[in-house]
Amino acid sequence: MAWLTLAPLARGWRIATFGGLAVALGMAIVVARISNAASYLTDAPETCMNCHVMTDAYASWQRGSHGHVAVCIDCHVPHSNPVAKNAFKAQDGLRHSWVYLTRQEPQVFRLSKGAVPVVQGNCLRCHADQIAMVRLAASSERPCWDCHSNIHGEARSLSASSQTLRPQLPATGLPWMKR
Amino acid sequence: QERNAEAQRPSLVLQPIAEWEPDNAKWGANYPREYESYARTALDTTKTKFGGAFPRDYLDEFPQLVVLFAGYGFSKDYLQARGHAHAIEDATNTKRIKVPVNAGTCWTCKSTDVPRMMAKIGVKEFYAANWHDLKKDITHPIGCQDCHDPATMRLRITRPALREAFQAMGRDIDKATHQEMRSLVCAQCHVEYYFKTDPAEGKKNYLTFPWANGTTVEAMLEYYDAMDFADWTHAVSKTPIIKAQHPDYEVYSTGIHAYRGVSCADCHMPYRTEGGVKFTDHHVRSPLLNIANSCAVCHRWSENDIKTRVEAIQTKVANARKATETAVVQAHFDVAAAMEAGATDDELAPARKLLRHAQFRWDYVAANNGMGFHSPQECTRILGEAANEAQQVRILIARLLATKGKTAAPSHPDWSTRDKAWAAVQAFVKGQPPKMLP
Amino acid sequence: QERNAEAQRPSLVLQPIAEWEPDNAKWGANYPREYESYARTALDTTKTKFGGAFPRDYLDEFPQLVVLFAGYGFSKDYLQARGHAHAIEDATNTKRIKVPVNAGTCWTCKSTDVPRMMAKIGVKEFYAANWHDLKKDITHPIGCQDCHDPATMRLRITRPALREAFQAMGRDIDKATHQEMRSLVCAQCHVEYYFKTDPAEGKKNYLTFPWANGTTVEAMLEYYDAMDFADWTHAVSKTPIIKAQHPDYEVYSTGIHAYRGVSCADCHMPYRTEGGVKFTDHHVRSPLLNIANSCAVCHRWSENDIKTRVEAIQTKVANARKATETAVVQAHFDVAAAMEAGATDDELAPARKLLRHAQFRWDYVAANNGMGFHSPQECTRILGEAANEAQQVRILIARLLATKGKTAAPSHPDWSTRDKAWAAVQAFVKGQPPKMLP
Ligand code: HEC
Ligand code: HEC
Ligand code: HEC
Ligand code: HEC
Ligand code: HEC
Ligand code: HEC
Ligand code: HEC
Ligand code: HEC
Ligand code: HEC
Ligand code: HEC
Ligand code: HEC
Ligand code: HEC
Ligand code: HEC
Ligand code: HEC
Ligand SMILES: [Ca+2]
Ligand SMILES: [Ca+2]
Repeated sequence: MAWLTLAPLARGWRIATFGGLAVALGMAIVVARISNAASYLTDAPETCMNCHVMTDAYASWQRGSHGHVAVCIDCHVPHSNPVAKNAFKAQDGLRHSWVYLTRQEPQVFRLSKGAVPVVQGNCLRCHADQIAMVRLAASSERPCWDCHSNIHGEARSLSASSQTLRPQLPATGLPWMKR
Repeated sequence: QERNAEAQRPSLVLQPIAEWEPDNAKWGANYPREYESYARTALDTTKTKFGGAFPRDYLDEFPQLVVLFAGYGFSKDYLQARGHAHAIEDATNTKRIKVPVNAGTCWTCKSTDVPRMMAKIGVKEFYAANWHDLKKDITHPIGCQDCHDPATMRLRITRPALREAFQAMGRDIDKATHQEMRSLVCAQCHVEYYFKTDPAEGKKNYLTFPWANGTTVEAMLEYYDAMDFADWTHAVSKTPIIKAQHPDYEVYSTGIHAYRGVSCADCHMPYRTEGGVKFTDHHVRSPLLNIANSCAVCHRWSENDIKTRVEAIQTKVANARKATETAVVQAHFDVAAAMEAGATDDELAPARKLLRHAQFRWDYVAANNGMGFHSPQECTRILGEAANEAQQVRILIARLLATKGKTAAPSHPDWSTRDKAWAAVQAFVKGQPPKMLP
Repeated sequence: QERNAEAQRPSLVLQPIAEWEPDNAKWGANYPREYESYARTALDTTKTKFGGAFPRDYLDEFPQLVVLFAGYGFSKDYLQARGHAHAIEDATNTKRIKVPVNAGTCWTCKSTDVPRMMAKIGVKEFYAANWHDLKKDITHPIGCQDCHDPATMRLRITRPALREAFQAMGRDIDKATHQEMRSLVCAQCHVEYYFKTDPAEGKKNYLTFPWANGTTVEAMLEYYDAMDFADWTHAVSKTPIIKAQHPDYEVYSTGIHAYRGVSCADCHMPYRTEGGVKFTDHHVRSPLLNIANSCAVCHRWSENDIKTRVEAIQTKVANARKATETAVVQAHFDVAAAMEAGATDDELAPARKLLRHAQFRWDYVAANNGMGFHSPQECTRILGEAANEAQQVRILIARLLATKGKTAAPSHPDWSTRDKAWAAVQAFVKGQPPKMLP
């Protein structure tokens, strides 16, 4: 049990360590509160909307071809088994929270390297029957969305000028110019 | 969570902005993000392979321009454009401005004071005024007032020339969609123009876009030919030349991005996100300096792949441009050689007509920004036609020289550096052309 | 994953297919969807603005080709290609095949019997054989065997010329990715080629792709010039000419689709779904006849918008092509005029060299399929350069004529229809050229 009380360490180190842990725990609670942590245990797309930076992805998904047939985690989390699923969720979720809370989010979002095979695997999971004949499953060099680029609509990301999402105001002219 | 609130922009207007307010800083009090990014257009040390915001000296880099513009201001002083914040400064300093009298029209595209002054003294009067007299009233460089309605912040057209050009094409600019406006505000300035002087209509130096027949190079040539317009007579070949100025909107309109509804602002003023707020980046500049926000939003390739492709497109245009410039320069000298051999204006008329067209075609591409990227195939096509025409000039001249008993190829003066080209051209300007025939 | 797909495939095989099996129907027993769609390549009544599968007679439509190919088979008979199922029939019927002896090499790209025969008699021997002798063994038009390994159905290269061309470029075709193979199977045939005869290497009519320096038009010209290669001597201008044949793969390689990794099969053999099963449409044809499956999966524009844009691109290329053809035809006649005036081969050498280049550049674009769509800017660029060179030929000739005391422009024979062009050209072939100078 010595390792639990950190007895072998000097007293100062022990205080610092437990203090640090306490702070970390406190922060975790705060983070969990701010970020609606409980919702991450569910599969609802609204979960992802806890972060406004996911809004474009949400909107484009809704308008894309799968808005009515698949939710975010159907594609973005592995479904091979529950362990892999939740491990991936935790790992990815933690990284995103970190990026988000430290305001380091990039201007343009892209699938991370690790995410590509996960998503591709999910396309296959649902569509294996339809593509049994063609040599697509084997093609790791080419993701499905090379062609089926409308999964999220055409222009995406945080900085997309998604005109569809903006009110279309009429243009105006100057009175003295109209004569 | 709290940042969700940030994203839902409330009406942030602190102080209402007066109509015609020229001072960008006053607008900036209400819209700090837009203002701060706008202020960065003062940066002038960025370089890309063919562009960027620094005062590249075109005449040093391309001595052939000195010959091509022989007898015109552009052979004296021609720099690459910088950011909007420099507009007044650069227009004031260029040697192209004539002293003591220069058209007031030149101010039109340089300052937020222009709409105010036009409203005050009248449009015709503004154009007809002397540049130097207007100077004291023109103090704020291109800014908010040029593109925005201060009351609603909507985009609006503040320059009459664009509105009139639409009318001439039978189109109503007030019917433009929001997405079109995101290009049309630029089309107030980034377009080919000329100054119309017609006492019958009471017009002096009246800013006009030659679009009545359309905005393609062919439509403009037809327009200018019909009115026999020339900006100047070429010092070497005595050909009546039309200067093309930055037909950015016109060239863009023929490209794939315009076809797909992508606007100037989509690339040159992409959205940017800071904290939870998404706003329009008003640091108008080369998109190659900001590929992530600009191109990569639509093109999910690596930034490096995007840059490589753009440069490959531009390099092809740059090479075609060089080949065309050589042909057009040689055509000017060839025509001069025929004059040396005693050819008459009548005999030279067909050659000069072709040469006028070749030069305008070339300039339509050369004066347009982005080294052809806005419409790669169109720019390459036009340069090909210009070279073809220039070489036809030279065939005509070779035959003409033959009838004058001159069988050797004319020997052209050296134009390999700016200084040499300048010296060569000045000899023509002074009426003492060098001997080119044996 | 690889094994998953593999695992399913063999279960579909009803009857094993023999190595070198040339009969498409035999393969079809196992793969009925692919076979049935393949069989539709026999359809030859589809038309698009510039292409489609019907025997358009190029010489009727473009009489200038009769002059451009003067003294060569292509001025006798040149039709637009049809579907793969017609390959043997069309090659047999063309008047370009010489009787009684013609290179066996001509069969290389027409039949599934070719790999079998090459395996049987040897590659060199196949090329060196007489076409007419091979005929009885060549009976099955282009099909499964040309692109597939019968055991695994994987794509494979069955034509040695492509493999050797990769070697000459220092590349290993066996390292090609799956996606690259989806274009490389086409590159076995849809490429520029020549017949190499070199007794030292024991080669006669050996099919070779001129790629050692690269696949651009410049790299090929360098290659051919270094070996002083010519397919024939032009009947009018006596210029040594290189014929370009369908450099589809080479032109495509310079375009945006190749840059983004889109393959020939993606557009010409798009996936199709029937009864919930996805398969590759083997009705290889113009994608404009099947925009929905071909372009529209990647480009979510309306089919009409897609078609309009393609035609706009093609129209620009077609116009540039026409202008270039006029210049090259005139250059041929001008050179002939100089010969009439007594110019020597030495005097004409520089002009002929330029003309040879102009014609190859033009043909590289003209012989490539798709009217420039595969790489719009590149095709337009090359045509521009070709026209520029052709006009330079004419400048040289005008000066040369002048030294011979001929000051008027030569008057060219009429080539406005196929028959007139043919008559004009035949006069040169027979050594009785018309008088072009006063
Ligand atoms: C805590 C805020 C937050 C929440 C909640 C959130 N995201 Fe994200 N997401 C981010 C940030 C920040 C990034 C950018 C990370 C980066 O670029 O490294 C991101 C990036 C992504 C990416 C692209 C990068 C990658 O890892 O492949 C995907 C896919 C994604 N999120 C999906 C989701 C899904 C699905 C959900 C809901 C289950 C979700 N996100 C919920 C903040 C969040
Ligand atoms: C049918 C599968 C599918 C569903 C459902 C789905 N996505 Fe995606 N997602 C993808 C694919 C495929 C990509 C990669 C797109 C690309 O690279 O072009 C992607 C990319 C992303 C990215 C990276 C940014 C981008 O545009 O490439 C984010 C963020 C993201 N998805 C979030 C979400 C969220 C949030 C949801 C639910 C609201 C969701 N996705 C639903 C398949 C899906
Ligand atoms: C949760 C299961 C699921 C996942 C994961 C999934 N799909 Fe689907 N997909 C569906 C269903 C259900 C349909 C509707 C099928 C129908 O209507 O027959 C569909 C339809 C489609 C269609 C036809 C509609 C269209 O958009 O043209 C395509 C293509 C497609 N999916 C591609 C993909 C790709 C690519 C991925 C991975 C990025 C993917 N799917 C992931 C379930 C899924
Ligand atoms: C090279 C382009 C390309 C790639 C890569 C590709 N597809 Fe497709 N896909 C197509 C085309 C073309 C169709 C046919 C559409 C039609 O028939 O209307 C299609 C059809 C489909 C359909 C049936 C849609 C329907 O309307 O029934 C599904 C499902 C599908 N693809 C899923 C996938 C999956 C999963 C992958 C990746 C493993 C993938 N595709 C990769 C081009 C592609
Ligand atoms: C699809 C993106 C795109 C669109 C749309 C677009 N441009 Fe550009 N523009 C570029 C690129 C890329 C360059 C080349 C920049 C370079 O070479 O550094 C450029 C260059 C320029 C330049 C020169 C900048 C420099 O630094 O050299 C100007 C001025 C310009 N564009 C104005 C416009 C105007 C006005 C419009 C609309 C009528 C427009 N552009 C539309 C992408 C675009
Ligand atoms: C009122 C006239 C006017 C308007 C409106 C205008 N411009 Fe400009 N623009 C100019 C002038 C003048 C310059 C050159 C300034 C200088 O060099 O001093 C310039 C320079 C530029 C440059 C080069 C700057 C650099 O950093 O390389 C770009 C890019 C540009 N403009 C794009 C645009 C776009 C995009 C729009 C519309 C959103 C636009 N402009 C609207 C007049 C205008
Ligand atoms: C229709 C609008 C318009 C008018 C009128 C106009 N300009 Fe400009 N000017 C521009 C734009 C747009 C640019 C930046 C793009 C470029 O340089 O290609 C520019 C750039 C410049 C520059 C900086 C780059 C250079 O060329 O050295 C100078 C100086 C300049 N203008 C002077 C003048 C003068 C002098 C006149 C009058 C003869 C004039 N302008 C009339 C729109 C205009
Ligand atoms: C060259 C033209 C131009 C100039 C100059 C200009 N703007 Fe803008 N501005 C735009 C365009 C284009 C948009 C995008 C409008 C849209 O799509 O609704 C925009 C949008 C805005 C918006 C709306 C919010 C946003 O960020 O999208 C504000 C606020 C704004 N500008 C303020 C300013 C201020 C303040 C200035 C002066 C410092 C200024 N603008 C100068 C063209 C311009
Ligand atoms: C708002 C969307 C959008 C933006 C922003 C955008 N593009 Fe495009 N781009 C398109 C579309 C749409 C096409 C047409 C092809 C297609 O449908 O995919 C295209 C086509 C292209 C092509 C192929 C055309 C050719 O001539 O080869 C290139 C290259 C390209 N874009 C580069 C750029 C660059 C560089 C930028 C940034 C300076 C940029 N694009 C910004 C939407 C965009
Ligand atoms: C991006 C799509 C695309 C790709 C990739 C592509 N092509 Fe094409 N191809 C076209 C289009 C569009 C046409 C014009 C058809 C027309 O005019 O009817 C065409 C025309 C052709 C034609 C003439 C067909 C006819 O009916 O006139 C041939 C042969 C051809 N292509 C072969 C190839 C080969 C070989 C490759 C690869 C090396 C290739 N293509 C790659 C789209 C493509
Ligand atoms: C073994 C040689 C060979 C191979 C391999 C080959 N082709 Fe062809 N192709 C030909 C020949 C020969 C013709 C002309 C047949 C005729 O006109 O009789 C042709 C004609 C065509 C046409 C015109 C047909 C039409 O309907 O307009 C297209 C398109 C085409 N090929 C595309 C391709 C594509 C794409 C590939 C690869 C997937 C390919 N070809 C592979 C030799 C080949
Ligand atoms: C390297 C492969 C290759 C070789 C070798 C080849 N062809 Fe072809 N041939 C093709 C392709 C590909 C097409 C279809 C594309 C086209 O016509 O542009 C074609 C089309 C044809 C056509 C139909 C269209 C037309 O041109 O009238 C004929 C006839 C023909 N070839 C005859 C021949 C003859 C005769 C030879 C020998 C001198 C030959 N081919 C050698 C690849 C080849
Ligand atoms: C001109 C070249 C060519 C010819 C001829 C050809 N194929 Fe294919 N075939 C392809 C290509 C390319 C693919 C796609 C392969 C891939 O992506 O793995 C393919 C795929 C296939 C597949 C895999 C399943 C599918 O539909 O994608 C089968 C089975 C097949 N072909 C059968 C045949 C049969 C049977 C014939 C003769 C009737 C034939 N092929 C002729 C080029 C060809
Ligand atoms: C597998 C995907 C795919 C297919 C299939 C495809 N394209 Fe493209 N296309 C692209 C990409 C990627 C670009 C480059 C621009 C971009 O990234 O959006 C492009 C660019 C273009 C452009 C703009 C380039 C230019 O030269 O103006 C046109 C036009 C175009 N495609 C037409 C077509 C047509 C027509 C077809 C069908 C015959 C087709 N495409 C098939 C992916 C594809
Ligand atoms: Ca002008
Ligand atoms: Ca050849």
